[in-house]
Amino acid sequence: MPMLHTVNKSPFERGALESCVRLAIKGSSVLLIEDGIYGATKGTTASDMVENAMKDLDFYVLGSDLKARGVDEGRLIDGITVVDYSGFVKLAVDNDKVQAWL
Amino acid sequence: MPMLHTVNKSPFERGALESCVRLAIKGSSVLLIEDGIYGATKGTTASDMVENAMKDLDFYVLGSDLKARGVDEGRLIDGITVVDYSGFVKLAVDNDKVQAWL
Amino acid sequence: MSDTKKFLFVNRKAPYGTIYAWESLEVILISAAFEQDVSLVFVDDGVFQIAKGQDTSDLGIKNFSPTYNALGDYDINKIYIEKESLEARGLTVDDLLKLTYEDEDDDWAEKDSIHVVSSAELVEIMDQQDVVLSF
Amino acid sequence: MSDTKKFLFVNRKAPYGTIYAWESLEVILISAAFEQDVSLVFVDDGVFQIAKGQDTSDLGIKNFSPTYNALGDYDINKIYIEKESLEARGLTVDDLLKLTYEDEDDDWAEKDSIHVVSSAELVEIMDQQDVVLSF
Amino acid sequence: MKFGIQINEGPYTHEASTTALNFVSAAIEAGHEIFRVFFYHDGVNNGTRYTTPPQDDRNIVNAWSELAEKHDIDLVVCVAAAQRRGIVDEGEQERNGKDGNNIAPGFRISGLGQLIEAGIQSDRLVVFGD
Amino acid sequence: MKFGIQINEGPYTHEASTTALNFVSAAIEAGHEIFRVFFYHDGVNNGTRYTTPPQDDRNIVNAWSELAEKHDIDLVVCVAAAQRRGIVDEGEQERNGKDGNNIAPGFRISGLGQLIEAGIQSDRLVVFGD
Repeated sequence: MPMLHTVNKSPFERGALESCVRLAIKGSSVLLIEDGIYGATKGTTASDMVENAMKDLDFYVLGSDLKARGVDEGRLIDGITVVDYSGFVKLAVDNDKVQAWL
Repeated sequence: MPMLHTVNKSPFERGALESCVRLAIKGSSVLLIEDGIYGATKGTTASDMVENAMKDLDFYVLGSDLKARGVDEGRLIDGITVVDYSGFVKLAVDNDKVQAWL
Repeated sequence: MSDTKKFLFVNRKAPYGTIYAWESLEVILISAAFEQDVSLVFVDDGVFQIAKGQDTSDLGIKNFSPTYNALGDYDINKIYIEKESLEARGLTVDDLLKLTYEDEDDDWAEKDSIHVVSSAELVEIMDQQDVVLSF
Repeated sequence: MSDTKKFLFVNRKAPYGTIYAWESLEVILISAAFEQDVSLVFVDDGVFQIAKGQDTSDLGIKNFSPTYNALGDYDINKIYIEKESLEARGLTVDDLLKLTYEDEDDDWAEKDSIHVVSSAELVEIMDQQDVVLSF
Repeated sequence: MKFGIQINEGPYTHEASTTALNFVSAAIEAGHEIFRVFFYHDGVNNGTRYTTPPQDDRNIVNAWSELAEKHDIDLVVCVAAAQRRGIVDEGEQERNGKDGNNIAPGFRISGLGQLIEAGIQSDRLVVFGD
Repeated sequence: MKFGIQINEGPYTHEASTTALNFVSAAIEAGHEIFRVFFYHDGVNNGTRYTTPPQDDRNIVNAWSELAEKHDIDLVVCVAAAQRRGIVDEGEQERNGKDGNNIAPGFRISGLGQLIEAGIQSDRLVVFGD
């Protein structure tokens, strides 16, 4: 059953993204929000983990949280989709359930 | 100047202990409190980091936080000293300053 | 039973440092009254919640770990612990509370509620749920 | 000046996800009124606090990053950024706000407040302080 | 589609409540229904009318109250969590012998069962927290 | 020796306030002086008399009030942090047009300068938080 995972923690300080990637079933979607958006950027100590996970999972990132933190979309890992809040709602609708990795 | 560092975060979920160890000057004391006490146990993915750091830093752990979490003192890394709250106060007095790794 | 859903409570935080573990347990106990299909997962630092031998008398904080023993009486007996989380923390199942229930379909035999599972097995278990609450 | 102490503010958390960064800045600004010797450190996710180009208009949260520009006017110009923290996050000093002050001892020349230092250098700087506040 | 929302952190301290507000607004705009917003843990601190945020910042408590009134949304503050944190309505004031109350308009205090019910009755439960 | 104490998290939610209480008690017992306890961030939530913790748990707010009375300790709640989180004394009630207040006995609301002063005047500043 398709599932939406939300991650709102920085991958540099907390283990939430790593746990999400370890325990999300193949074909799931992962939406990075709040401080979680730093996980979407390339050239970091967390990028390899995310790029590897993208073989099995679809990654999204909340645009308004990127913009708030001054992260230019040009710095995102290729293949991560930027969504707005209505895109967040659509992801929640299109998946059967939502798990927040708090 | 001798300094007391307090760490109250689990080393499995947060980066606080790692940063403390990286940035504490040789000869400092590190007191593990609250969820930080898990960093004092042996045989974990964080033990090597702590054992290495013990070459340059003195490690202490708050006994009441160990006991609350059911961690037997037999599971502690050799050389880590268990203190009570009055020992915590004494460490704060004996060092010139205290830094909390929040 | 059209109103029965599969509820999963995911516990990822250590006890006492923050209140999430305790307030999670309060939700779990309430959920028992709603006759839903309830499962618990303890993963990452959440495995510390069910460590045995907890004694909070020096702190003055209430020791809520005995309450986990009541889960079996509330028909909450699907408790999954991630093996990899235990290993990373130097723990084995012997370091945990022994949680059991009496199986009414098997002449009230006492059975273990705790199931230590691999990450791969946990992925499948989490996939089967309808509602996921995280603490 | 017997009442002058070396105050160090250590910032380790990302902005907006939690309020610590903002409320830290409020303390830092107040400290300027007390004529102490103030230094700031941005380490770990704290380096994100002074990222340039922050725009919170979609969130409705106040964008407090322009306030860092005022620090120079308050004689707060010892701002240390850990090089290793920047590198781990794929950042360089060009991704940060340009914070400056006018040096009254050098004919009010405009100088950089930000100093990118190694972990080893930061260890020495932190060792020299009298009071450490962490956010 | 029917959404249940759980909020675990206080306003200002954590972005969770702001994210939830923006999510709920977008869901309503897309024609969905909000079955209930349940405030748990420090989330109960969203429900006090005693806050006075800086004038140049958003007022999150008022935003919830206004959204609730406009779209008839059920804002439920968990009673057990509220007692620990000092969020009080008239009933709690009387029950616990307090000399006042601080609940904000549009919020009501009720039990944890309301969260489980939201999980049962909603098509999706979405949790915002730390 | 003179200690300044900073507490950044609310009671119950986080262990920080409990740890600080135990530290302060031990410091007093060892003959030290507590110059001030400064409540910042969510720490201001330690200062509300509206809490009603479960009967089988500790009452942290009362413990601070009693300790303050017994040993004449200065408990200061940061005004800016308190406004965001809804902690109100009589002065703040009037200033912000609130219909009540919830400050607990022994606490007072004041500015951030009190924290810096604690850093200057104390021999050690010890911070408890998250």
